[in-house]
Amino acid sequence: MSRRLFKFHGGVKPAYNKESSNHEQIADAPLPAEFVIPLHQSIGGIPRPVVKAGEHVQKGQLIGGPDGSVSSAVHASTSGTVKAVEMRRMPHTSGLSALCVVIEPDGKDEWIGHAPVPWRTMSPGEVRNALRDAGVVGLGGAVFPSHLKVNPGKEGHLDTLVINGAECEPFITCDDMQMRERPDGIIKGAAILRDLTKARQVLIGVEDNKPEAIAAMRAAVERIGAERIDVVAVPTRYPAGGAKQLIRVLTGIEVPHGKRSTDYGVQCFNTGTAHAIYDALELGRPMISRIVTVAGNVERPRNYEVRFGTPMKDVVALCGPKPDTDRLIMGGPMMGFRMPGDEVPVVKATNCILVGSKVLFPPPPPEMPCIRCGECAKACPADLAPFEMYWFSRAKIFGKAQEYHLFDCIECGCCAYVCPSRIPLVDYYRFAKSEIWAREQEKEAADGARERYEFRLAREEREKQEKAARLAAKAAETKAKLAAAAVAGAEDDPKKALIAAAQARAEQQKTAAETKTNAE
Amino acid sequence: MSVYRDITYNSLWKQNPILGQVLGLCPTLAITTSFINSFSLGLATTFVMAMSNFAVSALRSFIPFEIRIPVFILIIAALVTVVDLAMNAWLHDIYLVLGIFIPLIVTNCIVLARVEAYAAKNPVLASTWDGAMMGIGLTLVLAVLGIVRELFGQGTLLSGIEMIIPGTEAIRLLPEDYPGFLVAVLPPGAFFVLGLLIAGRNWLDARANEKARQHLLQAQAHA
Amino acid sequence: MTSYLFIVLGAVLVNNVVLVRILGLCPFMGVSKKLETAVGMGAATTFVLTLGCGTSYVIDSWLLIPNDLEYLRTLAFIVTIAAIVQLTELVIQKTSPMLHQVLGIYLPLITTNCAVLGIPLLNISQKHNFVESLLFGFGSSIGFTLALVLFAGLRERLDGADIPKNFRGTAIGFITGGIMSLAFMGFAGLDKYK
Amino acid sequence: MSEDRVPDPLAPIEVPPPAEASVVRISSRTATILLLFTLTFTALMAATYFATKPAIEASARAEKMKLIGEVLPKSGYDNDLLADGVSLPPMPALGLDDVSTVYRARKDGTPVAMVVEAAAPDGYSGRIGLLLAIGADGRLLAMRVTDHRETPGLGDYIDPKKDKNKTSPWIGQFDRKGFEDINPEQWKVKKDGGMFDAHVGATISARAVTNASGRALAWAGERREKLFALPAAAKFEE
Amino acid sequence: MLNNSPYFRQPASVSSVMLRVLAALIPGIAVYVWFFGAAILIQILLASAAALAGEAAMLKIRGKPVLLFLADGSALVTAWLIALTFPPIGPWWLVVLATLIAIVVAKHLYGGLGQNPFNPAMVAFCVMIVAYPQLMSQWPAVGFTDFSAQLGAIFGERHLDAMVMATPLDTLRTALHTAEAKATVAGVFGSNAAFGNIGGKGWEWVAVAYLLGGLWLIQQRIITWHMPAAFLGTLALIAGIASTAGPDKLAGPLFHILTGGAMLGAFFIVTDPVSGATTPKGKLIFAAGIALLTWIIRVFGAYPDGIAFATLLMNICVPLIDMATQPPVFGHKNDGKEGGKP
Amino acid sequence: MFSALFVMALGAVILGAALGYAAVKFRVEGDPLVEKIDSILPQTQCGQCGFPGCRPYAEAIAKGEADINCCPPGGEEGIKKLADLLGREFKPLSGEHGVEKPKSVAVIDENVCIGCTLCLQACPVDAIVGAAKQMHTIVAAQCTGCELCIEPCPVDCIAMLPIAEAVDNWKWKYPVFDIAQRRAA
Ligand SMILES: Cc1cc2nc3c(=O)[nH]c(=O)nc-3n(C[C@H](O)[C@H](O)[C@H](O)COP(=O)(O)O)c2cc1C
Ligand SMILES: Cc1cc2nc3c(=O)[nH]c(=O)nc-3n(C[C@H](O)[C@H](O)[C@H](O)COP(=O)(O)O)c2cc1C
Ligand SMILES: Cc1cc2nc3c(=O)[nH]c(=O)nc-3n(C[C@H](O)[C@H](O)[C@H](O)COP(=O)(O)O)c2cc1C
Ligand SMILES: Cc1cc2nc3c(=O)[nH]c(=O)nc-3n(C[C@H](O)[C@H](O)[C@H](O)CO)c2cc1C
Ligand code: SF4
Ligand code: SF4
Ligand code: SF4
Ligand code: SF4
Ligand code: FES
Repeated sequence: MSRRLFKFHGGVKPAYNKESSNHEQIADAPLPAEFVIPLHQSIGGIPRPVVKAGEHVQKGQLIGGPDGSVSSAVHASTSGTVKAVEMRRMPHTSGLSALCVVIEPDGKDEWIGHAPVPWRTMSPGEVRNALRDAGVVGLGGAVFPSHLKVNPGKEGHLDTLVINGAECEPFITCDDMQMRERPDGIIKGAAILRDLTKARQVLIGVEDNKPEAIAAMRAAVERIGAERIDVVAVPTRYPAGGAKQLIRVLTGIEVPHGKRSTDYGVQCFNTGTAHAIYDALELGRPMISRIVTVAGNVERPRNYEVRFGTPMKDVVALCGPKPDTDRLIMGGPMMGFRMPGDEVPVVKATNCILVGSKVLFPPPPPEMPCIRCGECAKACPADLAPFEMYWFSRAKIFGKAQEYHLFDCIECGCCAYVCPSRIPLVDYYRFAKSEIWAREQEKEAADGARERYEFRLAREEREKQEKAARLAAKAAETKAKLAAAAVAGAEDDPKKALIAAAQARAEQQKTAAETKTNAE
Repeated sequence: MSVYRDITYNSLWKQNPILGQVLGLCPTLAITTSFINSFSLGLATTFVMAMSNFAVSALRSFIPFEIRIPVFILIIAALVTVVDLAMNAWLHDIYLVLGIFIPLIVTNCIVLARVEAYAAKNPVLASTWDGAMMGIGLTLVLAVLGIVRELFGQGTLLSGIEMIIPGTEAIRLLPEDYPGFLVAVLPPGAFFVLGLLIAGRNWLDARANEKARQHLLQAQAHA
Repeated sequence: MTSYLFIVLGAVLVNNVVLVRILGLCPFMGVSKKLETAVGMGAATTFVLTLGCGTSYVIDSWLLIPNDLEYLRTLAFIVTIAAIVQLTELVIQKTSPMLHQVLGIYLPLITTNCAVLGIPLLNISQKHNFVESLLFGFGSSIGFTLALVLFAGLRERLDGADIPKNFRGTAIGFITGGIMSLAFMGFAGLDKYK
Repeated sequence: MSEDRVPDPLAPIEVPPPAEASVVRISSRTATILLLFTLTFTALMAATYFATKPAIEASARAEKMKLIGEVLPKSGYDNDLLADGVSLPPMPALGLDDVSTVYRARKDGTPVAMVVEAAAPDGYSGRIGLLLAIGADGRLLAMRVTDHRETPGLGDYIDPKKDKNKTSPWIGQFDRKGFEDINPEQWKVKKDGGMFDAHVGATISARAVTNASGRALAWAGERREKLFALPAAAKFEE
Repeated sequence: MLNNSPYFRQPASVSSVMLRVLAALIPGIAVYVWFFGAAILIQILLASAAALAGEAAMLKIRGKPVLLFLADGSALVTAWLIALTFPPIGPWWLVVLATLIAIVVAKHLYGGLGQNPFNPAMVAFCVMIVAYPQLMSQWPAVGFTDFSAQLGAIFGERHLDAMVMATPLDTLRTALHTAEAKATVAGVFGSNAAFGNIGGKGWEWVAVAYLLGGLWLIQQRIITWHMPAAFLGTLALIAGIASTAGPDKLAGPLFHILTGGAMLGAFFIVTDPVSGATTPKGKLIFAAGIALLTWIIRVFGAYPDGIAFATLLMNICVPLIDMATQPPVFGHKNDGKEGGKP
Repeated sequence: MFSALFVMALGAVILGAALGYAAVKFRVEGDPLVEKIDSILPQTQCGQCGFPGCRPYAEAIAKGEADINCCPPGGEEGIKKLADLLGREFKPLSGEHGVEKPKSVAVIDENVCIGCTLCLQACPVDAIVGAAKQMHTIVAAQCTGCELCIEPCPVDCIAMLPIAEAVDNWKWKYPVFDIAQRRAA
């Protein structure tokens, strides 16, 4: 039982605040008046809408077809009528809009026909397509299309498959409750993943502050008789749930930034994702809902099974938001994103709706200059030098910031959490990263423009030369003609011949000049 | 005529060798411990600059491109040697104080820079004027540095004047018991004062720019 | 042997060319904006200065002194150094294009570094023999490189600082140079043990 | 350098390709032009040199005489001091590790004083160079510091130019002192039990100068006769 | 405008850090007053007033929120350290001028708190010892605690002969390295009133009090052990080796760490987070470098205590030290070959 | 005097020959600096710098004939990079050449366009497609926003539209806390 665990550098121990929402069972959120289902809910290509306004759809019907392999399908969350396919505000800090399918439920909630997928007999490619079409994406937060991760790696088999049940962010208990109440689905999903990735072992990492979940999961493993699946309690320290950190804790392997974890023989899925994969393959159900924790400034914090597209305010209303509520946060207090309003829909990335207030999350005291105290470096789980990245990001010297491995930063927020100068460090990193990306794009565009410009110059040059050649040929022709005429005419009128000769000379000079100017 | 005005403005302010181009720093920092030192080296450099610009400009059509740098250096070095010998002969005390920095006028980048950037392309009179004005621009900064450092360091002005005009004496500007701020006359002081001078110039420039912008805005508002 | 060590250490630390002797300041201020270029400039200067000290010693004691031509020193030295710079460039270009890429752009700048003339002249005034001249030249150029590289490191960091507008760039560079020079004064007195 | 002009005698003779030929031509052209410039400007320098030579020599003499004049007034002697020197080998007793010259002043042919260089190796910041005028009677007539690196504003009062007390500078207390007045045991700073003052907080410099002057005086006193007797330009040997 | 994640933070602030540094200095100051009188308190007041005034003026000129930054307390730390490293009976303008140089030149010209590459207090110390070597080396004799005389020295006519005394470091160097060099370490110790049991009389106890304050800072996690340990360890090691090799001429390790500014430096000066190295390895190199240079300057150099110069010299090296000692980032340990497989 | 002339003459001959030789033998071809400068310029090809395109401007900078602050599309950012590359001091964008504008693309009002192909000929980067007498469109992804097509259009159907912010190209803003908050604390 006592497995050797490893440590990751840094990390913090914020107040967990999980007790409030993990007492009551997961409840189903009721149907809202309308669903606003964004098409772009995962990393990668934006799904194309395949329904039109006025069309009737059934629950689980495809409404957004995946665009290429790095993309994932989107389905109707209930049966009803498509009211519109239009731009709606996204659950995104920017508050910008994107294309959404708006569905008015008919209240019948009728499933479209679905059947288990015979994944055992299918080729890996077909399984991947099935997962993509079922819209299965990572529920741990990154919403990366899962079908791309179901991959045994270069060697044809994985060493360790990690199932991430750490749930290290304060307030969030959706994985905890799912593990307590629905462990069988998770274990079965893990077993499917084990077989698909040909993993030698499956380790389910759960932070040791969730003893009930651990017990339930272990019991489920026993009950199902799953082989090579082990539930491991890991020490509670934020961000133990970061994929890299959890892999490190469980296996000792550190997957560097920019490398695929399968190259190191490991892969990591969230517990919810494992469950969704079970649903998709064994039950044939596409992903249309997830468990969402509603916590923070509400009277009755609780977990709900929420269909995607449900406006957040409807979910929050179930829990009795307190009057001084001033914002909704999607995700936890360490990494969550502030929502532009409360009408934005729950999406696949919504593991938690954290209801905030000035009292609960007071505005940060004024930012002071960094005193290079090094606290942030001590706390950084990616072993970075946050203050150096900050120093150069703030001064917009992005090259230097990148030299300090800006892109290895997982934006966990530990550095900002400990900083005595209360610098919003992560904001600086986000700013720097998006500037660098924009710049790379600009650079690419500039390179393309240069190429096309040079191509155009070359083409113009060629055309000029061709024209010059044509003109020269024409001139030669005229000259010959005139000469012939002159010779012919000279016999009867020498004066005429002279004029003709002069004309020919002038013509010749003109064309020559033209040729020259054109060539220049 | 405006060519000469431009040269003058450029040399003394806009492209001032030290404040604008940040060249010719070594003598600027090393010998400006007193006004007299600064001023003498400034004049020596001015002489070399004017003469070398004159010589190069006059001879520019005979100098092949590929050996222009050696020829320039040759001309400058010859002129510097002339100055060196002359000061040794007739201003021996100052010669001893300025020491190695007289021969080093040769490598003072500003001399070569002016020769190459201006004298090699322009007529004799303008080139000579440019050399002289650049030299004076340099001398002015040297002099200011010398005055400030001498004043803070020793509380005097014109110390060492007896080397040039025997029998005269330095003027004491600060009271006798002023505890000289020694750092001012040591190398760090040179750096500090020059840094402050450059910042001061930046400030003046920024103010002028701001004024010009205000004018422009007002003009635009009127239009 | 130890006296040789003292010459080198003295030239590097106690009488650092840039910070104490105040020579070679234009490249010190001009080529110190990036660490990379500072290292390149330092390497190029080290090569030329060491070689220049050796050659100018030979020229001085074999050509000039025997013929009573000390007054030609300035000219002879600077011309020699210019030649060394040119030839170095030539040789490097031919033998190692790699090195040429690194040092190439700095070589022409060296002729107007007054340290390359100043150090040979100091060699003469301090009556160094041939080996001492070489070591003094080497030590001085290491001192130059050290100062330049450290300064460049500081400036790269200062690029990110919230420096008052009028002080940005050259002005704060001089203030920093001044504090560096002040710090090097701490070595004062160490050379009395020579 | 121009390899093509110095052919390797063992190499087979080749007809150079045309490009090489132009190299030779251009090389010789540039060489000629550079030569002309060099000759012109060297001539300029040489001319200046010869024109200024007498003045430079005169000012070097004047400088030396000025220094000597500070310790030995011109009125005290009538010979050509600089011509009446004896060269000394490196003399550790005087703190000198290089050759030096002792000049002798005479009035009407009789020796009146000699001017001796000395050095104190143990100043606060190293060597302090001294110039002493020692009378024919063995007294120290006057002393000056010729070069030093004592802390400005603290130890540099040993140089009367830097001494804040202009009316009676510190170094003046040595004027006309001899071992008759102060016995060698007491030729020290007061802090060490001697007779000479030193500025509080900067005894080291004073101590170094005092001790060095004592040693120099003792050395010169013992060899007085011999030093005056040697012919001009002779070499002194112990 | 509302902030982005993280939405809650550990309760820590710059001012609490700085205030605790000041608190840690108090035991040292108390012992200082016990042995050398209350003059030091006057100097601390002078320095603090100058620092606050200078800081406020510069903040105003630079258009920064004045009260917010004044409250951070860093200027007070600088001021106190200047006062504690300067002779307590120096004229009033000495410490005021020094503090202004520290705050205006060394701190605000570089952009203020957190941006200065050099330790402001040490810049001030170096400028002043170079500018006024005499004033900077007039240290009071032990037991001379007459407050009115001290006040006189600070504000009025300076009749110092009775109260000043060369400090142990100076006495030792003067006796051993500049004169005829007959004296020995033991001889000097025995004969001179400035010496106590190990270091300077009185000073050794001040040093012990600084040590206690410093240990408290480590316990408070404001400084890490790296720098004090590396500094004191290296200083003791070099002094130990040297004094074993030449016991007559070179003082031992205990003397070196208990004299001059060593203990104050180890815990309060070398540890300045802003101007010092930041990586764990870099901290060790930085502090050890200061120790080495301090010893060299103390024993062979022209200035009495080398800590200030050594600190500045190592400050110069900080960017390069930091660059060279960046710890490997996640996944790039073990040369990155195995992706950090243990 | 003669020894002086002789010694220096010797040096001159050797040096002159060597330099002449080197000058011919080792002439530097091509200028890598131009490439580096060109790669920093935004390739808008708008000519606002006073040169016919980015490359000519790059060449002028390399030769020292043009200042580094003449390219409005490159903006402060570009000037900073040039200053870094060339080791010069940063200076703000020179007003004579225009001001930094938000990046835009040209859009043709397809109802008005008469298909005259004049804009097509003006576009330096071939971002306009269409044939004679047919409606033209602009490939937004390829348009550099140089505005060169606006002038030639006889019916004024081309307009510049700033590139709209969308969720994918949205950038995190520079973190600034408002003064009120600072003052409050
Ligand atoms: C700082 C940080 C903390 C995270 N915490 C968790 C967590 O507690 N639980 C979790 O499942 N995923 C967490 N993630 C996401 C994981 O890194 C990873 O994306 C996920 O486990 C992969 O599984 P998925 O693709 O199935 O979502 C965290 C990520 C970061 C960067
Ligand atoms: C920076 C500094 C420079 C000093 N320079 C000198 C000096 O040049 N000459 C000198 O005699 N003492 C100098 N001292 C003082 C000596 O250290 C020592 O205190 C003094 O010589 C002892 O003299 P006292 O016995 O009269 O107090 C200096 C001290 C310091 C701090
Ligand atoms: C950082 C630093 C801290 C210092 N702290 C003390 C101290 O606590 N006690 C003390 O006597 N001197 C202290 N000094 C001053 C030196 O120790 C003092 O100058 C030295 O003991 C020599 O004295 P002198 O100037 O009389 O030669 C400190 C110096 C520095 C640079
Ligand atoms: C542990 C610690 C040590 C400090 N040491 C110094 C110091 O030696 N000198 C100083 O001027 N400020 C010191 N400060 C204060 C502050 O960091 C310093 O003024 C900054 O350099 C100002 O930017 C210290 C602060 C702390 C927390
Ligand atoms: S914790 Fe904050 S103040 Fe400390 S080093 Fe990091 S960013 Fe700077
Ligand atoms: S947000 Fe980035 S820099 Fe900060 S602690 Fe997390 S990984 Fe490190
Ligand atoms: S202004 Fe800039 S973008 Fe426009 S052509 Fe010139 S360099 Fe290119
Ligand atoms: S379409 Fe118009 S604005 Fe766009 S690149 Fe072409 S010419 Fe320039
Ligand atoms: S003047 Fe010395 S390097 Fe320019």
